Formats: sequence, structure tokens, C-alpha cells
Amino acid sequence: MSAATLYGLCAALLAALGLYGFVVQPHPLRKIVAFNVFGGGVFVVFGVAARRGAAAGFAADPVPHAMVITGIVVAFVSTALAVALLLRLHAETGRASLRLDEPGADERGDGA
Amino acid sequence: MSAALLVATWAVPLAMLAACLSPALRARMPDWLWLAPLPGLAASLLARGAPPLVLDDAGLRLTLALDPAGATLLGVAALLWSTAGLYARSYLRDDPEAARFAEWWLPTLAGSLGVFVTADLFSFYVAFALASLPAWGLVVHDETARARRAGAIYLALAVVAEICLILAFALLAAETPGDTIAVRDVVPSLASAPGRHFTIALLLAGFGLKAGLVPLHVWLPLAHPAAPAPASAVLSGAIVKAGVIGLIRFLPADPALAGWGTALVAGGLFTAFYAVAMGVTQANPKTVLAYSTVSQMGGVTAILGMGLATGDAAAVPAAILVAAHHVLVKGALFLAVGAAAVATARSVWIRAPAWVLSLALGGLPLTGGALAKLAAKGPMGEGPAATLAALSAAGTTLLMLHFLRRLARADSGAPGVRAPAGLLGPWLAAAAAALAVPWLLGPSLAGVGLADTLDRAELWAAVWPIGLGVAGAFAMERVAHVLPPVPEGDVVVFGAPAAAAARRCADALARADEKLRDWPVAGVALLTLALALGGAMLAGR
Amino acid sequence: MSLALDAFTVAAVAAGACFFLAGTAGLLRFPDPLSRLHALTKADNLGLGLIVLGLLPQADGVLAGAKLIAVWGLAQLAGTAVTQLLARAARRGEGPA
Amino acid sequence: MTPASGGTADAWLLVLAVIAPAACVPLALALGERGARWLALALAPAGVALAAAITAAVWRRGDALVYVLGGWAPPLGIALRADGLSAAMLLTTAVVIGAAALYARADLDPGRGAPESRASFLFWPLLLTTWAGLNAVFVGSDLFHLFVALELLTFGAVPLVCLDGRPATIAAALRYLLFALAGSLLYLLGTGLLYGVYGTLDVVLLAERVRVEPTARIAAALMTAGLLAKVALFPLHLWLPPAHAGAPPAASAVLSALVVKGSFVLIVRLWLDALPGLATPAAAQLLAALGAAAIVFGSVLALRQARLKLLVAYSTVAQVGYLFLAFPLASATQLGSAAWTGGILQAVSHAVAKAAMFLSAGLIAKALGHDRIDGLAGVGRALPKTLFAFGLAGLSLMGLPPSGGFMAKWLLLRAAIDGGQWWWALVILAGGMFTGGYVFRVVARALASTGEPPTLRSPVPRHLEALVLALALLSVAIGLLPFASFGLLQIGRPS
Amino acid sequence: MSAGFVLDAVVAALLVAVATGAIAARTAFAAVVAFVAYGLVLALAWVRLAAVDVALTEAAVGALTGVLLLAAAARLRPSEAAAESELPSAGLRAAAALLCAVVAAGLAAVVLAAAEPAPTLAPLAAQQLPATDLGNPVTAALLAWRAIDTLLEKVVLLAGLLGVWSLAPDRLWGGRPGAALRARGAAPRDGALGLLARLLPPIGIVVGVYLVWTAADHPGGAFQGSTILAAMWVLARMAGFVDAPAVSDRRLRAALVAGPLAFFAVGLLGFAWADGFLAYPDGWAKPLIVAIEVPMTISVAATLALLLAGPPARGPESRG
Repeated sequence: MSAATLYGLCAALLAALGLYGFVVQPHPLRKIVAFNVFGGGVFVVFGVAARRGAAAGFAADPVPHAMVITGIVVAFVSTALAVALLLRLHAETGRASLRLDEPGADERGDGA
Repeated sequence: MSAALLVATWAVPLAMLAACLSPALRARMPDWLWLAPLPGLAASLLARGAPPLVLDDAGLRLTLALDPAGATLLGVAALLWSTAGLYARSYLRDDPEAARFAEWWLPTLAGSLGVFVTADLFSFYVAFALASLPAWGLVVHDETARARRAGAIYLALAVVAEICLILAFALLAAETPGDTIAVRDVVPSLASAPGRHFTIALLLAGFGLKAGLVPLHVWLPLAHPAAPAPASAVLSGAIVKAGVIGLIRFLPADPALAGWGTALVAGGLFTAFYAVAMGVTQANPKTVLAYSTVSQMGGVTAILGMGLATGDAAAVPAAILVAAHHVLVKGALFLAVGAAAVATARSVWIRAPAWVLSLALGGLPLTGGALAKLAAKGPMGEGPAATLAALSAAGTTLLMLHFLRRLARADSGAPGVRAPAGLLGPWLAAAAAALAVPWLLGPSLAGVGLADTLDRAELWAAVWPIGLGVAGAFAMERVAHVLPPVPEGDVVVFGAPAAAAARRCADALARADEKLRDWPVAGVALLTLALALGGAMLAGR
Repeated sequence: MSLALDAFTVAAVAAGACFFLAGTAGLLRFPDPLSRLHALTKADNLGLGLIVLGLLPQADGVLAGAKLIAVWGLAQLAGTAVTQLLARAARRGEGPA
Repeated sequence: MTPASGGTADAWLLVLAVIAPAACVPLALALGERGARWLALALAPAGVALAAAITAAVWRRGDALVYVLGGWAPPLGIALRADGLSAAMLLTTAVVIGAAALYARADLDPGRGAPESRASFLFWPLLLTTWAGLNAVFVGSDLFHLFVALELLTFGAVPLVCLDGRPATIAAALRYLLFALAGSLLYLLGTGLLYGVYGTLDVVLLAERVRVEPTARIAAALMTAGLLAKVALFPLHLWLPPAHAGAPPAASAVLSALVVKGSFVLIVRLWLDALPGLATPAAAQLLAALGAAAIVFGSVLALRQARLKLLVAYSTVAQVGYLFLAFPLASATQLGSAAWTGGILQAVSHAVAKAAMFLSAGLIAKALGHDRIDGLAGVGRALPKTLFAFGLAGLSLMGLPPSGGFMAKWLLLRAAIDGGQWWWALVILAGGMFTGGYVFRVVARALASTGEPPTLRSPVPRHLEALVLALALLSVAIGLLPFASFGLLQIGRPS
Repeated sequence: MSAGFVLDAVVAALLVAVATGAIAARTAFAAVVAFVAYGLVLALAWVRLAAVDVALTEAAVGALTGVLLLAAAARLRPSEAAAESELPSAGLRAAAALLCAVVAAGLAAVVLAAAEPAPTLAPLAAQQLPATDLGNPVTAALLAWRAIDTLLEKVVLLAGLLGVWSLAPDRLWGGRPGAALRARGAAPRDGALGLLARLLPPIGIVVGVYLVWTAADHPGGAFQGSTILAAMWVLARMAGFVDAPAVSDRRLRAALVAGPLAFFAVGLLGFAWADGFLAYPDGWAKPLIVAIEVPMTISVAATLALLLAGPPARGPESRG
């Protein structure tokens, strides 16, 4: 089994772990962490593709690397925005939950 | 010229509706309602048989045309709309919401006249929808609880009709080569189409709802009484004819469909008698009139059915004549009820014409009714259908006498109060038209005239049902008190449990939705969906 | 000569590894934050220090050696500061007790 | 044509379509509130003209426009590609965004000389971001580039949801963001798998190289599922109603009309352009079944809402369902093209109609100070034009002729009948009836006459009423386009 | 079984272990700590996958994400108990676990089914690299071949920042970000943190600039460099040496948009000067790319730092 395959299997596990936490963990912060774990797994999938594409004197196909770098940046921005939303929600309501409020329950009915 | 009239028939009312966006014009609009149908009237006189106006000839063939049948109904309908508009002008004089009434009146008018001049699926469908849906605003105008209920039921059934029709139209178009949707291109293919029975059933459901065939008649006895008098007049007189013209336009006279013809005859005659039976139990004169409309439409349907069954070309003109007569008579009588409500019903100006018109509906000699019945005799043939048709005339007489009795009771109770000229004038005009117009139409349309009705045999044939009806009326006097009271719209009572069941389903859906919008459930759903898609893809091919 | 250097490397790195092992064990087993930090710092300073020391002979060129020492220095700097912060936090009863 | 051959004439317009709004984001940030507003309002008409020019170019050419960025041909480089679908969506987007901008100018006006304030400044760069994201999605032709475009879209849309800062809307935005992110990652995962097998993500090259094999199908499934989460197709609609109902009206219009369509267009790209032949009938039926469920659930829930904006939001859940009925019909019938035309026409006409609905709902809510449906009595008299616009848009959603919605549903109906899949026909019609139900509920309530007209908390600018009415009329007018013009939507489709 | 493979196996196992920790940890804080470790191991994995550029990015961004999440975890600790009560039912958890297992199995199957030789763009990249005047193919991909992605990514960064800012209370708009990053407790200026914040930034700035400068030919890049610069600022901010600028500050906004605008400008220049948008005229690729990189470094560093600092929480004039 080649190293690439090994990391490929690893990526599969990471993605699944992340997905599981994303679905099951109730606290939004935990979901955000899970999202990043999931993301790591997804990026490794690209990394594996790149590694297997080693050729022409390059140890790996550079194009997926560029994609992953872009992806990591996007993931970071997502995390930052999500955390900011979560902190504001917590500051406003004292709770950090995605539990469904009855639509409009805590709204003053004024469709501003 | 004629093309312009065909367009103006429906465009002018819509333009007047658009004008309502300006508050100033909106306030004046009720006074001008009577002008809106005049282009239609002109079209019926000048554009009859003119070359059709076709857009996109190669493809869809959107068509405006006016065949003789359409022209006749268009003419009488426009006449009624105009008189009713004039009537509404003074009827709504001190109604704060008169302008709103006008805003619903105009689109309904556009649709009601539009169905007669549109000759392709799309524009006919648009016109039919216009004739149906905005009328809701007329029904609920008084904003009483009764009006709201009637309006809701009316709208629900109207939408069902729309759906039946659009599906039927889609089937028609699908079975026609090319993407033409002109009626005359798509209808002939119906007789031979594989799914024709389904299509025809949908068409009957759609048009039957509008024309009030039992058991689809529920909405008439609810909506017509609830609406203001002028609205009831056009609803019961003109708008139901959208169903009639639909049946005429979309059921090709083809031997393959003879079975459907027989079914129509049976359904029509049953409707005719059933409506009488229900009508005589009603107290409100407007409700009685509504049931009479149901009964009359049953008669018209039966005639059309005979035409379909026997392939007798005379059936359509006869049905048109009967329908045209009904447009004017029924419209006029609703106006009479409105006038009676504000004045004393004993006023001779209301009573005398009302008597004549009521009996005319039963075929009183020297009235247009006699002519219409005569025209219908040919197509109805000799068999049991003919007998039943004759008997239905007796039933009509019975029902109309009941109406006259109820009308006499419906009295403002203020003796000596005379109805304002603004109401009396239009009512008398409509009554006169109801008596005169059939004589003008008869010869050209169905080849029958005054002379034919005066033939002895015909006189007898016309008189005995009336006599029977009168006798029946006296008999009714005796037994009236034992008759069970029937709610307006009889079979509507079966709607209540259905509504409750629907509400329960909706609650269940809402609960399920709340579960599904919980995060973990949605997450699991997302994963499941991904895997299901994967499975579906891997399984395929 | 090189054999001696290699031997030195092996010995030093091994020793460093031991410190890391001990430090990790302490980090996991010690009861309170302060003693855990105590264990950690040992791993940090001595463990890393010994490993760097051991690797120096293997470094090709002075620059590489300098880099190695820089690594150790930076680790020292960060370690000290973070330890201080954690300790302060621990005293105020924050952080993961 | 292969993108490798340096691209086509007029294709530079595609670059502008993406770059113009994107470059205006930093500019707006630098210029501050007044400048940002000016920038957006100036760009709106330019954007419409640009989209029109692209449409004309595609129409003239009769085939897709292709622009190879930087002269680096795919697979190494990236190409932009615009077919009929792109053109139609670009045009719709420009129109709706323009309307939203005009609305927001009046709605978010802080008043003369007021210092820069949060919402009335940030709305503009965020709107531009959304616009850039949408255009990039519509003309993108590289699956990873499309991922970046999708994220751009998300980052524009999410803050718009909670622009008014109420806790409820912040919670809605968080739900939206997290669920959308999950979708993005699933999409990205599939992209990675595809690259691993075919060594390119360019849509055109992929279509040439893709083979019917498990990996490709698993990738397609993951990507589709991820995108469905962003379209909020039932049962993944948990985030949509609160998010779309809570945003400021101008934002709601953009979110409901356009943003969900972005991911839908991507699914179409995936199934038709990038991975042709992978979509099995079973999968198509599955999508359509979910669409049908969306129609039923969304409509019934809309019927039960107590607040106008939530009603409109649930109506989006339902209307999105129609988009997916096209999938099995397109594959099943010789009229497949008609089914696609119907589906895309539905996307376009729903966009315009829903924008009109949300904006009119916004006007009503602003005027009354609330949007409880029970409290709407008298609106018919106070705001006749606005209510009329709402009703007209409703007609289009119902699918009554001669509206665009009617044309769309008529085409789907025809396709369903021709394909012998009559059950979809029934769903389409039932949906129309439900839609009629909830539109009627609002209109009837608003027309009920209270003694005197309701006291308006704030007067409604006449030009806004006119704007909303114009949108509604447009949603009807789409249905009056000659049939031939729908051929545009077929340009660039692999036949 | 080579030593390299053993190392890979260890790294992979560690990855899964820390990931499990990050998902299953008892408290959010523990989860975040595990996640920080995850980031480090992941960087190692990238090195093993011959992706040094990615490794640098991962390490740098991982650090920033760690700071972000740790701060959040500390603030959100009170809300955790309530969240525990929302743990979905065992049935749901089992279903989720099962589904995730199937997903993992599917992905694993794909990995194992991968055909040899794997498709690759490496030869094409090698052939086209000279045309970019660059030595580092990843930089070439980021700034030449797939430059449009990088360009839009910068807009994403800005949009994200705007999104974070949009969460400020209305009355504080135009103000300074909050004290989220300030280390709590007695003024740390003179404490160990102060020491660190005095000694490290000079080194960090040198390293950051070096990463930008070297990116053309060696691993590194504007983003990695600016990440380190941002980290240095965060350090100084924690120690209280610097204050976050007010979001209404014109100079700040100029710094934020300089890079993206330069990028757009160079791209549009291609219309006039070369054959189309984002095309570099022959021989000018490198200078133009530098012309993008330098302002971009400043902009990205500022953006990242402010993303960490969070939305305005104090009026424009308040100090902290």
C-alpha cells in the first residue's frame, strides 16, 4: 500500500468524523470545529490526488496544491464569520444553540 | 374593423380596470360600468363571421374569432352586462365600496365576454379564468359571513375547474401534431385520441362546474344569493354560459363520442329535475332563481348531449337559443328581486313583468320561451328524452311559481315606496329585451319564428306542461309545510367532513415539517440524501 | 571521528526523547495544572535542547546549525511566555483545570 | 468547441460580468457609505446592459461564448463560458439586483449628511459580493472555480440575512451559514474525487473524459447533495424560512429570487454539461420526488403561516420544488428540451415574481409596522398598487396565464404528459391550487374593508410602489415572450 | 516497509486520533485544543505529501484558527451545559454514525479503486512554468494559471471581514474591535507575554517578508507571509502594545483594499497590454506578480488580523 493510499484512507476517516460531529454535536462551536476537521479531510483528498500525480520532476501535481491553499483560506474566513455570528448570538441571548425557535416566536411580528 | 372589435371586446374593460389605478377615475368608474360591454355588443352585430384574427400563424396560432354561436351569446351577454351595469350605478349609489365593486366587475366582464371571441387554448383559458376568479370579489362584496363562506367555496370550485381544464388542454395539445393550440386544430383530434375519455371527463368537469351540472352545482345556490343584485344577474345570466360555450366548442360532434352524448342527456335531465326538487324547498327568492338556473343549464346540456348522441346539427343552434333566452330572463329576474327588496314587491311595474318572464321560462306561448322550447323539440327527438324535456318544462313552471310567491313575500315592508327609476328602468329594459330578442334571433339561428309557435299542436304542447306546473303549484301549497328544509347548496353539507380531514392532514404536515427542521434530523437527511443519490446512480443502467 | 559524532548524536537525541517521554507522562498524570506545566517545561527545555544539540553535528553547514539553534531559542521564548500565561490563568482558576 | 482555442469574440464581456461587481466590493469599502451606494446604483443599469449584450452575443452566435483567462487554456488554466442558460440567469440577476438596489436606496436611507451607519453602508458591498458570486457561478466553467464562486455567494448572502441585527435573524444566519458550509464541503469533496480520476475540473474537458464508473457517480452524488443543501430542497430547507423572512426586504428579494437559483444552475451544469450520462433515471426520479414533496410541504406550510414574510419564504420552498421536476421529464421525453426550457423558465419567472412579492411584502410591513396577516385588513385601500403587484406576482406563481409561471408550468405539464409521467402533472397542478390558496388568503384579508383605512406608520414612496408593480408586470410579461425566444435556453446545451 | 511509510502510518494514525479527540472531547475547550493539535499534525502530513506550500499555509492558518476558537471557547463556556441537553437521541446518533461509516467506506473504496497511472497536470505545469518567470509551480498556479480563483478568494476575504463587521451593534459602528484578544489579568506589558511580544515580532516580520519574497521560486507566498505578520500583530495586541484601529479609519480601509485593487488593476492591464484579462506580457510576469504580492501582503495581513479582532465593540475614540 502506497503512502498516498494510506493518506487517502485517512482522509476518508477524517471526513466521516467531521461529518458525524457536524451532525451530532449540539454546541455550534463544536460544529465549527467539526467543520474544520471535515475540511481537513477534504483537502487531504486533493493532496492525495496531487501526490499520486507526481511527474515531470515535480514531487506532486502543483495544481491541486494551489486549490487547497485557496480552500484553506476560504475555510478560515468561514470559521471566522461563523465564530463571530455565534459570539454575537451568545452575547444577545445568553444561549448558543441552533435549536429551532418556533418561526417568529421571538420576533415582534414586525417584518423589518 | 371587425378585428379591432374582437380585441376591444375584452381589452376595453381591462383598460377601464387599469384606469382604476388613478384614484380620480376609480371613484367615477361605477357610473361608467354600463359602457364597458358596448364594444362586445358591437362586435356581436358587426364582427359575426368576420375572418379570424390569428397571431403566430405558423406556430401557436393564437386566434380571436366569432362564430355565429359565439356571436349570439356574446350579444345577449353584452346586453345583460350593460343593463346590469346601468342598474348597478344606482344600486351602489351610497355604497362606500362601489369602486371596489367596479374593480372586480370589469375583469369578470372581460372574461365573460372574452370566452365567446377566443378561439385558442391559451386565450380561451385566460378568458375563462377571468370570468371565474375575479367574480369572487362580486360574491363577497357585502362582506357578510354568509358571503365570505359562499365566496370561499365558489373560489375553491372555480380553481378546481381551472385545473381540470388546463390538464385537459395540455392533453389536447399533446395529442395534436405541431405546437398549434388553435381550438379548431386540436379539437378534431380528440375523437380519435387514445386518452380521449379521460380528456373529455376533465372537460366536462371543468365546464360542468361553471354551468352548474349536478353535483357540481353547489356554488350557484350559495354564490348567486350572496352577491348584490346586479352581480347575481350577471353571474346567473351571463357567466354560467362560459360553461355552455365551452361544451359547444370542445366536444366535437363525432360518432365515436355518442356514448358521452347519452351521458350528457341523462346528466342534464337529472340536473333539470333535481334542481327543481331542491328549489321548491327554498325560501330566498334569489336562491330559488339560482336553482332554476341549474335546472335550465341541465336542459341546455341535455340538448347538446342529444346533438352529440345523434349527430343532429340543429342541436347547437337550439341550445344557443335556449341559453340566450335564459341569459336575459334570468338576468332580468335577479334585477327584479333587487328592485323588490328596496320597494314594495306589489308594485305592478315589478310584478307583472316578473310573472310574464317566469312563465316564459316554462315556455308560455307568445314569449321567447315558447320559441326556445320549439327549437329544442327537434333535437330532443321523440323518445323518452323528449317527454322528460316536456315534463321539465312543467317543473320549471312549478319552480317559477314558487319563486313568484317568495318574491311577493320578499317585501321591504314599506308600502307605497316606489323603486327608484335607476333600478326600474334597467329592469324593465332587460325584461323587454328578454321578451323581444328571441324573436329576432329565432329565424336566423334556429329557423323557427312566431308562426311556428302558433300552430295548434305546438300551442298544446306548450300549454299542457304549464297547466301541469300550475296544478303542481297548487298541490305544493298543501304540502309545503311537510317539505324538509334543504340548506342552500344541498350537497355542500358533505364538504364539512372533507374540510376537517384536510385540516388534520395539514396539521400532520406541519408537525412533520417541524421535526425535519431540527438540525440533527436535517443533517441525517443530508447524509441519507447523499447516499440515496449515490445508490440511485450506482444502481442505474 | 564521524562514528563518535554519530554516537554522540544518538545518545543526545535519545536522552532528549526520554525527557519528552517523561514530560508527556507528567503532563498526563500530574494532578494540578502547575505541576503539569512543571513537567512540560522540562520536556521543552531539556528535551528539545538535547535533541538540537545532538543534531548539530549532523547539520550540513553553519547556517543549518544556526537554524537549529534558532529553533531551540524560539521554542524557549514561546515556552517560557506561554507557561507564564497558563500559570497565571491557572492561578485565577481559568483554563482547562 | 474546445476552450483551448483561445476563446470567442465578445467573450470579454463575461470577464466584465464577473469583475465589475467583484472589483466594486473593495472600491465600495474604500469609498464609504455614500460612495458605495452611488457605485452600486451606477453599476445596476450598466449590469443590465452588460447582461443584455451577453444575451445578444450568445443569441447571435447560436453557441456558447468562451473566454480563456490569461491565455492559459484549460486544463491548466480556467475558462469562462456562457450558454443560453447563463445568459438568461445573468439577465434575470441584473434586473432583480437592480430592483433591490433601487428599493434599498429608499429603504436604507440614513438621511442627508448622516454619518456612515452600519446597515445602510454594509448592504451595498454585500449586495455587490452576492452579485459577483452569482455572475461567477453562471459563467464559471471550472468546478473548483465554481466552488470559489459559490463561497463568494455565500459570504455575500449570509450577512445580508442578519443585517438588521435582531437575535432571531442572527440565529437564522448562523444556521444558514453552517448548513451551507456543509454543502460546500460535500461539493468540494466530490470535486477532489473527480480531479483524482480525470485530472481536470474544466466542465468541457470533463464532459469529454468522464466515463460511467463508480467514482464519478459517487462524486456526482456528493456534489449534488451538497448543492441541494444550498438550494434548500426539501427536506434540507431547515435554514431557508427564517433566513429569508428575517432579512431586510431588498435582501430577502435577492436571496429568495436569485441565491438559491445559483446552486440550482450548478446542479444543471453538473448533470447536463460536466457529467453527461451519469445521471440515471432513478436519480432523476429521486430529485423530482423531493421536488414534489417540497411543493406539497412548502405550500401547505405557507398556507398556515401567520406572518406575511414567512408565508412568502415558505412559498420559495415550494416553488424551488418545481425546478427539480424537470430532471426526470427532460430525460424521459422527446420533448426533453421543453422540460428544461420549462424548468429554467420557472427559475427565471419565479425569480422576478418572488422579488416582486418580497418587495411588496416589505412595503406593506414598513407601512403597517408589522406583517401579521390577520392585521392586513384595509391594505387593499391604503396601498392598492402594492397589493395589486403582490397579487400579480401570485398569479405568476400559481401558473395562471399569461404569466411566465404559466408558460413554465405549461411546458413542464406538456413534457410530463408526453413522457407518460402523468403523476408529475398532478403535482404541478396541485401545487398551483395550493399557491392559489395562500395568495388568496393574503389578498382576501387585505381587501377586507375596515371602517376607515388603517393608519400607516410611515408613508410609502410612490416610486417604490411603481417599482414593485413593474417587477410584477415583468413576471407576467415573461409569459408573453414569443415561444421562439425560449430557444435561447437551448443554446449551448449538449443535444 | 520503509521507515518513511512507518512515519506516514504514525502521522495518519495521529491525525485520526486527534480528529477523534476534536470531535468527541468532553468540553468545547478540550475539543479546540485537540483541533489545534490536528492542525499541526495535518501540516506534517502535508510535508509528507510533498506539499510544503500547503504545509506552511496549514500551519499558519491553523494557528490563527486556533487563537480564534480558543478565545471563543473561553467565552462560550457558560453556554455549554445548556447545549449538552440538546444532544440528539441515541437513535439519531446511531443513524448518523452509520451513515458516516457508509460515507467513509465509499470514499475508501474510491481511494482503493484509484487507477494507475494517476492523471496529472504536472507535465503540463512543467512545460508552462518558464512562461511565468516563476520557479515555484504552486505560485504559478495561484497567480497565473488559476489567478482568477486567487482574485475572487481575496474578495471572499474582504466579504468575510464585512460580514464580521456587520455584527457590530449599530451605535458602535465605526468603532474599534473589542478586547477579545487582550490577554486577561494584570497588565501583561511587563509580564512574560510582554517579553514575547517585544522579542518575537521583529523575527516574525523578517520571516513573513522572507516568505513573500521567496515565494516566486521556493515554498512560501503572500498569504503565508501575511499570516505570520498578522500573527505578530495579534501577539502585540494581546500584550496590549497596539490597539485595533477603528473600522471607519480611512488608512485602514486603504490598507485593506490596496492588494485586491492592485490585483484587479494588473488583471485589467492585461486587456490593453497582453492578450486579455489576467494575462502578463512576456518578460513582465515576475515584476507584475511582485506588484500584486506586495500590497496584497499588507491587505491580507490586515484582513486576517481584523478577522481575529472581531466586530467593533467600542466607540471610535475609546482606547484599550
